Amino acid sequence: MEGLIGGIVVFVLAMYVGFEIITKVPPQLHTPLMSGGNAISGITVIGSILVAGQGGTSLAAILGTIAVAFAMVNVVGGYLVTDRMLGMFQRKEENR
Amino acid sequence: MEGLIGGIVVFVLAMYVGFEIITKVPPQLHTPLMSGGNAISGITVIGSILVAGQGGTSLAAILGTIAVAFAMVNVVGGYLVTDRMLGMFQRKEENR
Amino acid sequence: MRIGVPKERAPDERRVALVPETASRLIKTGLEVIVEAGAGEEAGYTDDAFREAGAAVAGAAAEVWGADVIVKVQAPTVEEAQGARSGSVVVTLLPPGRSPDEVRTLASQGVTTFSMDLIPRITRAQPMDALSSQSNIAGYKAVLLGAAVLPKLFPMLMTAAGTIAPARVFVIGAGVAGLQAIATARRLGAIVTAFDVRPAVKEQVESLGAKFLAIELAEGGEGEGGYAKELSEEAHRLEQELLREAVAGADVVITTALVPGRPAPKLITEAMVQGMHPASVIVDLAAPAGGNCELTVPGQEVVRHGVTIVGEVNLPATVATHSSQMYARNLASFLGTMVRDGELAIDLNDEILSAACVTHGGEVKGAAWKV
Amino acid sequence: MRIGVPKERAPDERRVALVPETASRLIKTGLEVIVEAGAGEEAGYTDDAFREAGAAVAGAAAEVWGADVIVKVQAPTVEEAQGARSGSVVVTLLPPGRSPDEVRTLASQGVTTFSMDLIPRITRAQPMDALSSQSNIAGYKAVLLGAAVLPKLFPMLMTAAGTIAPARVFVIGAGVAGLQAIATARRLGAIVTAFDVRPAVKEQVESLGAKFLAIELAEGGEGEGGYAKELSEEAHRLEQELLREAVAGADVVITTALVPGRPAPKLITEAMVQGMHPASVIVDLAAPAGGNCELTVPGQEVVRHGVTIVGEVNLPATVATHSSQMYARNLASFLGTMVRDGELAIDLNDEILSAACVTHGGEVKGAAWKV
Amino acid sequence: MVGAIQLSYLLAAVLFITGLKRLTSPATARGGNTLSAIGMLIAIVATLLNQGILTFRLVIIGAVVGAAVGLWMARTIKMTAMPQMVGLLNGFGGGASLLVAGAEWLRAGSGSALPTETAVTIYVATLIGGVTLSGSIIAAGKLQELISGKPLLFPGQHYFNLLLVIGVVALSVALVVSPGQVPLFAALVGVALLLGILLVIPIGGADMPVVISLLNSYSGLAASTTGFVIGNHGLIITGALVGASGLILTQIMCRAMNRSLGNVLFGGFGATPAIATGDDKALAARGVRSITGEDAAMLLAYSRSVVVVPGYGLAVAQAQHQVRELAELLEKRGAEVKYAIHPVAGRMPGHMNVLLAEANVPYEQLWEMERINPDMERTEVVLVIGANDVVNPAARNTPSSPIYGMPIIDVDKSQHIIVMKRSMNPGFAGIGNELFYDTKTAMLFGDAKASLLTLIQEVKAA
Amino acid sequence: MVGAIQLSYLLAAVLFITGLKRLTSPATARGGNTLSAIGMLIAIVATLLNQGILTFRLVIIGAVVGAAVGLWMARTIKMTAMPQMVGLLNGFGGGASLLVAGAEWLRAGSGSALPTETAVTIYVATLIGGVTLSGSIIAAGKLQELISGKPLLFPGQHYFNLLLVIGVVALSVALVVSPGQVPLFAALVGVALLLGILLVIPIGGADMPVVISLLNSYSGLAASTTGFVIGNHGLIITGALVGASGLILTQIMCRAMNRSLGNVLFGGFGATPAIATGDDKALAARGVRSITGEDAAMLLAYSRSVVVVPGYGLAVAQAQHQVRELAELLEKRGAEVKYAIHPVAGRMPGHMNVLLAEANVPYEQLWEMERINPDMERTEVVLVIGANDVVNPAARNTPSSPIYGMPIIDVDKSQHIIVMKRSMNPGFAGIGNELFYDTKTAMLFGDAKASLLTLIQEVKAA
Ligand SMILES: NC(=O)c1ccc[n+]([C@@H]2O[C@H](COP(=O)([O-])OP(=O)(O)OC[C@H]3O[C@@H](n4cnc5c(N)ncnc54)[C@H](OP(=O)(O)O)[C@@H]3O)[C@@H](O)[C@H]2O)c1
Ligand SMILES: NC(=O)c1ccc[n+]([C@@H]2O[C@H](COP(=O)([O-])OP(=O)(O)OC[C@H]3O[C@@H](n4cnc5c(N)ncnc54)[C@H](OP(=O)(O)O)[C@@H]3O)[C@@H](O)[C@H]2O)c1
Ligand SMILES: NC(=O)c1ccc[n+]([C@@H]2O[C@H](COP(=O)([O-])OP(=O)(O)OC[C@H]3O[C@@H](n4cnc5c(N)ncnc54)[C@H](O)[C@@H]3O)[C@@H](O)[C@H]2O)c1
Ligand SMILES: NC(=O)c1ccc[n+]([C@@H]2O[C@H](COP(=O)([O-])OP(=O)(O)OC[C@H]3O[C@@H](n4cnc5c(N)ncnc54)[C@H](O)[C@@H]3O)[C@@H](O)[C@H]2O)c1
Repeated sequence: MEGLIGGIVVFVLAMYVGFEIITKVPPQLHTPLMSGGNAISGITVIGSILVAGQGGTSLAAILGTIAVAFAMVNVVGGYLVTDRMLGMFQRKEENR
Repeated sequence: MEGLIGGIVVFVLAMYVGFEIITKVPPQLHTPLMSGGNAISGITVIGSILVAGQGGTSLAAILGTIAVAFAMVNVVGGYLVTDRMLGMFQRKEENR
Repeated sequence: MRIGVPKERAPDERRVALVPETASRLIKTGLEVIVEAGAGEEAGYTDDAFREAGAAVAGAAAEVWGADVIVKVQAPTVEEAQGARSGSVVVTLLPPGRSPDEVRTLASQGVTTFSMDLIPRITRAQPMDALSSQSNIAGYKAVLLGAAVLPKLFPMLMTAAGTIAPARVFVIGAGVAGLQAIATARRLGAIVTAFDVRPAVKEQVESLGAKFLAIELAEGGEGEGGYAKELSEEAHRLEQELLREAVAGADVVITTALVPGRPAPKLITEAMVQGMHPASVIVDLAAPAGGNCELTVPGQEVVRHGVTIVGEVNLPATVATHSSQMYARNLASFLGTMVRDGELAIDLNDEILSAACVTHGGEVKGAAWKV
Repeated sequence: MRIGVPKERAPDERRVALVPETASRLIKTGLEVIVEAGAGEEAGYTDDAFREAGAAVAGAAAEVWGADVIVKVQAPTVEEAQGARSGSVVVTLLPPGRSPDEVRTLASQGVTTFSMDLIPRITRAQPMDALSSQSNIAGYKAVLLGAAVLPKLFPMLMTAAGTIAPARVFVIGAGVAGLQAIATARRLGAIVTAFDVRPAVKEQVESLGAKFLAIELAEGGEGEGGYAKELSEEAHRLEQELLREAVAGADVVITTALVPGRPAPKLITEAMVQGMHPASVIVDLAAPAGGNCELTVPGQEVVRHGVTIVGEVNLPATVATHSSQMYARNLASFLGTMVRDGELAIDLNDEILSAACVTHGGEVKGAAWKV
Repeated sequence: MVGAIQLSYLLAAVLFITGLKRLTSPATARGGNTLSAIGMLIAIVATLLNQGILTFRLVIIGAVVGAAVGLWMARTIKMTAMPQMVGLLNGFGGGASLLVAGAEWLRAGSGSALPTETAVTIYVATLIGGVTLSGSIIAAGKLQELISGKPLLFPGQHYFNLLLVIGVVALSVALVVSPGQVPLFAALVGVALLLGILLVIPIGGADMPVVISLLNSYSGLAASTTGFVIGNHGLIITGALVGASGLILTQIMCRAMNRSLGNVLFGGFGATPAIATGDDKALAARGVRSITGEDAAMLLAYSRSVVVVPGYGLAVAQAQHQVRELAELLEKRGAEVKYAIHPVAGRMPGHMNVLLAEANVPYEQLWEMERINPDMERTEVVLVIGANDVVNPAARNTPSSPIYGMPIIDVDKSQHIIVMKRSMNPGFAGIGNELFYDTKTAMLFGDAKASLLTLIQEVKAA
Repeated sequence: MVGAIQLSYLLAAVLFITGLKRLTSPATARGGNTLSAIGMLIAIVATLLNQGILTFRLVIIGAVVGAAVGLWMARTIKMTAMPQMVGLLNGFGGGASLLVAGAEWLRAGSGSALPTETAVTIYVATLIGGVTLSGSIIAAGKLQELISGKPLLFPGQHYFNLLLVIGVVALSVALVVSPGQVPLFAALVGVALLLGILLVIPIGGADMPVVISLLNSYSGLAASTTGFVIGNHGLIITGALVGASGLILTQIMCRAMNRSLGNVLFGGFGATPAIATGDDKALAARGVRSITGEDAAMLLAYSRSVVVVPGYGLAVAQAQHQVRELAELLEKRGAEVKYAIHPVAGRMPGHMNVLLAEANVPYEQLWEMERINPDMERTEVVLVIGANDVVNPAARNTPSSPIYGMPIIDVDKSQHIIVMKRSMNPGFAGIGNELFYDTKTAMLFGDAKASLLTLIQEVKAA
């Protein structure tokens, strides 16, 4: 219970921070920002690792392994794609 | 140790929130805002209560009681003074 | 097909019907242009400039009149008309009903005449609308004349030698000329008020930063059968009253009120003039149609009761370079409607041509001249 | 103490030295004012207005000349001067060195004469600076005249009948008159360029939204002993070249270049005029001092090589209502320096009075008239 | 050690926060993304140091396979296919959450060994993960046009969705009451997946980016829930962060499309056309797209060529000074700004000249219609301010129109058109204007002066 | 129960956050304060429900006494004495933190029963609490002028302070190594109190508000530390909140006084006079006060009568359109704006008229010098834009001055003066201007157009 409460406190505070940091975004950055956020949401990789790290050959371990793979696709793909998008944008900016 | 870490996490997040929420303040509100913040910092009243609540006649208990008194001065005085200041301000606004 | 540009012979007419730039455009479309020597001189266009544009310059007027289409600013005189070739086309400014003898002569000569004053005000005809282009210039110049005659400054100035109050300009009639007058007076720093019978122009006047003078109807004057007529009398009285006050408060009054094809309404009475400050000015742009002020003498600048009344009848001619340029553009656009592949092809069913036609096939066609 | 305001008798002088509003101010300070009948008429100030302000109106000029202080716009004629009372004071516009006979007469009559043209340009004297107030008006009016004469529009207009290019105005000399000319031409929408020998005015010209024409010195032309003179010749050539180009490109040239107490520099040569477009205009505000253009005929409007050259010598008089008002204010401030408690108290040690004094105690004091 | 790991998570979270913040401005965006990636690396390394990890074998297998696939996808994808790529990646994230929840459930004796609150969190994670997975795949499919981009609706769909939600709750309750039933759990997963599909399928293809953003926010929440499941603060913070910021981003994107977030949250949009403000319900029928000042400003702030077309409305609003100021502002940001002056704009010849001269717009910036028309195609944004007839394509296309034959400014050839006027009322000629219904056109309703003031402010803030 | 209490703290924290946020805007400030008070009530009630509380007797005694004193102080204090009141209250808060730390230390067998980390937190709390207590009292005393408002400095003060800090560290270490020594702890308290005094005493009275704000931030941190001591999340969050927001507020106030936060943090300021930007070091000597655009905007945004005095610099900057826009903006906010036109402002007669007419400033707003001078005393803010000679009091006061005798606009009679120019260079007459050194004057350096653009933006945002 204590852990849950602590979790909730942290959750609420983090939500606050999340709400406050995003204010104005030029439309050109909507997609990159979405993509960047998506990459961060690949944080489930942590959970996946912990599960897969239990080892064994149980269904749980297999699921964990797939979870790690899925999450890594999200993380690696997410960051790289975001970077590619932003790279394009930067060149455009530099052209000015 | 676990508790300390949890505390630090909470502390950092709360600092973030504190930094983000205050952005632009008209000079007229500098003092009221300071005063309002000061009232909130009277939150030590919680600590004081917990200490004084231990009872007894030890030096600690006496200190705790004084602490409660001090903190209450801060809280009650702080909120009322802030309100008085803002009340004046509001009248000025209404005069427009 | 050849276009002839005779020199204008009317007194004080400094404009020319085509300018080198427009001539060159027409020539590029395959037409020929012949210009009478010295035709553009007074407007600042030399014969050389016309030659450079590709036009021929003729010493004799007759040569020019031999062209297929003669373009003019002022209506040809009877004498000129008699020299016109049968079957030729004359395009000129010609206010409805004006110059009846000349029109009759043109008709009997078998000349097809179009009046640029009769271009219908449809969207497509905007580039041909000479009335607008010339009124526009007149509105501008009226303010300059007023400012030159007025012994006061237009703008407000706060100086070590005291503060000069801004001039008050009152514009009656907010058509094309009136609006440009408003804009010009505002540019010079005057406080401008305007009046027009059409309430729709209120917004237009305000869009130029001037005040619109609206008639406030007496309270409770609405409804009640048979009352309307009396109300309109009351409204008329109010209007007069309003004008009297506005005129009395103005340093410069610029009148542009016209009702197409009719004499200009007399809006400023002698009494109103008497009510003005000494040394005020009235510029009456309606002078060619008789003037909006009772005391206007068309073509003259007179002083009455200390007020200078400018009755100039041909203001666009005093800005000849630009008024010619714009008129020439209007003409060129108009010619476009009657030329196909470099040849004359007049289709009198065309909305614009039929409206602008004054004489054709030996007959007078223009309704305003038929009576 | 009594102040006399005679009617101006010089031809085309429409101004009056005091206006009712200023008269009333002076009267409130305990002075008396006597005005010759009809003195303010042409400037738009009636005798009745003067009477209302508390001034006396005299039918005969002699009565006015009997006052203690006579205020005038133009210097008194010899005849008038002979009628002046010994010991009286005359305050008038009187450019340095001008009207020597009249000045001598005034001196011999024992009249103390002050010239409003000689007010020193110190801060305290700004409210008396008639030169500034009248130049200011001249600058404004010069543009209006130019615009009225030019057969073009000043502002750019994009219309259905084509685009009218904005007029190009070139102002030479950016003193008080020049700056106001720049401002007025800009108001009307012209593209304005200005030139002056004083580089300090560049910023002032730009502060009015106009372009300043700067002389670009040839590269490497700095330093090297003995080279300076050649450089200055080079600079002069460059200046001439620059002016030629700028003048040739202008539709209206307004010249205001003056060097105090000297004839106006001849800046625009006949060759430059020949280089201008036909139908361009030059307004020469330096005409009273001989003109900045070789072809200027002071007091006349002439056409040379197709260019209209306006040599008007008294532009402020054409804006008589306001120029009188400002001049009167200048005068009133000036009188303030010589009046104590309603009595004349001339202290010729005063910086301003001593500078402005032309005759006193039977002698000519003004340096410019002594030679 | 534990403390260090926890602090590493905190550090990662701080990096995510900073990274996200930087992602909102073009100048810092790329660096922000890198920061955030470093944060992720720290979080992963910290996790690997966790003593709870018994074997690295499976982890490495999964990680290598996943990383390789991610790398390949990111490398090979075409720029134009980015949005669907992001959608797909998001689906993977959701899938991972779903799998973790499932694995945890299985490990805890099919849920039997779990306290109620943890069990509930697992079911919530399962639901969100499942919806995110299937929803994202559908969204990506729609964008890739593998699935019809048109909104697919069937009668009673909303009720059916409601039924599914009830089903989820019922299954969860059943699982709490009697744990250990794998089929029930499988059913739960199935319903969640179905719900994801049904929530997205009725939405039009053009709205997919918003959907993906919302699903992204969901997947953040899923991660957070996972954090609760395995008691990991790092996950909770980061998940909440993505959840909240994703929600805000969704809202911003909605506003850019003139939608309420409610509209999005309840799904089933795309059925109502993308439309306007206020009372102009009638417009809706013809599908005018209205835009907020903020979004119009964003569009302007980042474009390199802008043409302003002033009309009579600019004069009525007396907004000449504001338009000059906006133009100057855009120029300062590097854009090229021209004014296209139609010969009969306004109500008198030269009306626009008078107006713009008053505001001191340099003459060189005024372009005649004939001169500017050839440039139109290369123009990024045209700002039509209170002009109507002079940009009405009917003059070209509709012989019956009273303005047929009048040359117009060809704003419809440009890439984006923003039209500022107060309503859908016609101009002088009294006729409708098809330009306003062009898909490239966005209407910025309101008095031109007020709208321009907003634009100025927003462009400054951009 | 424990969960509920924790959640109550969270709720209180959320209320504090919302309250603080609302306190930054005039319209919502009062409501924000109320919200925050409600939060405090919730936190207190939740604490009273804590099972760790054995007796309410002492709590009630302390609470009643404290509340009564607080009430009495808040009721009786004069509006003018508010800042010192806030300082004093802040001191009480710091005192409470100090006392709690002391009590905890005593209860834990004079620190013997404490794990190292907790002990350290207690010493930190003691230090911060002590500094806050004594520092606040000194600050309040300075404001009340019980203590000289002048900065009191003695040679080597900074080194002595450094010594004290080292002393604190040494005492803490000693206490950690051999706990239970009351004299050492008492010494720690003493040094902390001394440090508080010495940190504040060298600072000028005018800077006290900044000091109080900083001490307020410190007291927040003290509360947070107390939270760590007693292991209470509510205290940690709230304390951190106040600590962070107080720091930001301090920074904002510093900027308003043109100080760097570093300057404040290192104490010992007030020795350098409050001065200017950039390279104009020489100005410092004569104490010109410069102001940022943001603060000038704030001043303007909330005043009800503004007079603009344009001069030649406005023309040079070609900022006529911007000044009109600013004026319109202020009028829209309810201020009355007039332009005071000096007869010889600029470089030609009527220069200002030409300029302002171009920007369409209505003639009615232009006031002649003679007409506006009598109003000057009632004017809240005068905005002098690129004018110099025409507002130079030397024309009235200095017979030797070349401009002596010229009537001027009496801006020095108004309540606040903002002067916009690029430097301290003289104007046309080439003479200095004492107006700029007036205590009521704030210089806004920079090109007038740029400065006005900033003002416009900031006033809009205010
Ligand atoms: N130039 C001339 O010489 C002349 C003379 C006479 C007639 N005309 C005719 O006038 C027309 C000119 O075309 P145009 O495009 O300039 O004007 P327009 O077609 O009349 O359109 C003006 C538009 O501005 C909008 N508007 C009005 N006030 C506004 C405000 N305060 N804020 C924002 N928008 C506002 C109106 O829409 P909302 O009501 O929805 O806001 C209106 O649709 C042409 O048809 C031309 O033929 C020209
Ligand atoms: N009105 C007339 O007819 C006339 C004619 C001739 C002379 N004068 C004289 O001119 C003076 C007029 O007084 P004033 O107060 O208007 O002007 P001023 O005394 O000349 O002062 C102008 C001030 O504006 C500042 N400035 C210049 N450019 C600026 C820019 N871009 N942005 C911001 N500030 C700028 C300058 O300070 P920084 O350099 O520090 O920026 C300067 O101190 C009087 O002395 C008057 O006697 C008047
Ligand atoms: N194709 C087009 O769309 C087009 C082209 C040009 C002009 N117009 C419009 O046509 C209208 C008339 O223009 P115009 O300048 O040729 O008009 P005009 O010269 O015939 O008349 C000038 C003005 O005087 C006004 N007036 C008449 N009697 C009056 C009275 N008793 N008191 C006060 N005012 C009186 C009229 O209302 C008109 O506004 C304008 O509104 C103009 O915008 C339209
Ligand atoms: N008290 C005061 O402070 C005060 C009052 C009024 C005027 N002034 C200043 O005095 C100066 C002169 O004013 P003014 O209008 O009486 O001057 P002005 O009439 O004597 O001369 C007009 C201008 O012509 C210029 N000029 C002379 N020779 C020239 C040449 N060869 N080429 C080009 N330009 C030439 C001069 O530089 C001057 O700017 C102005 O700068 C004005 O600001 C100061």
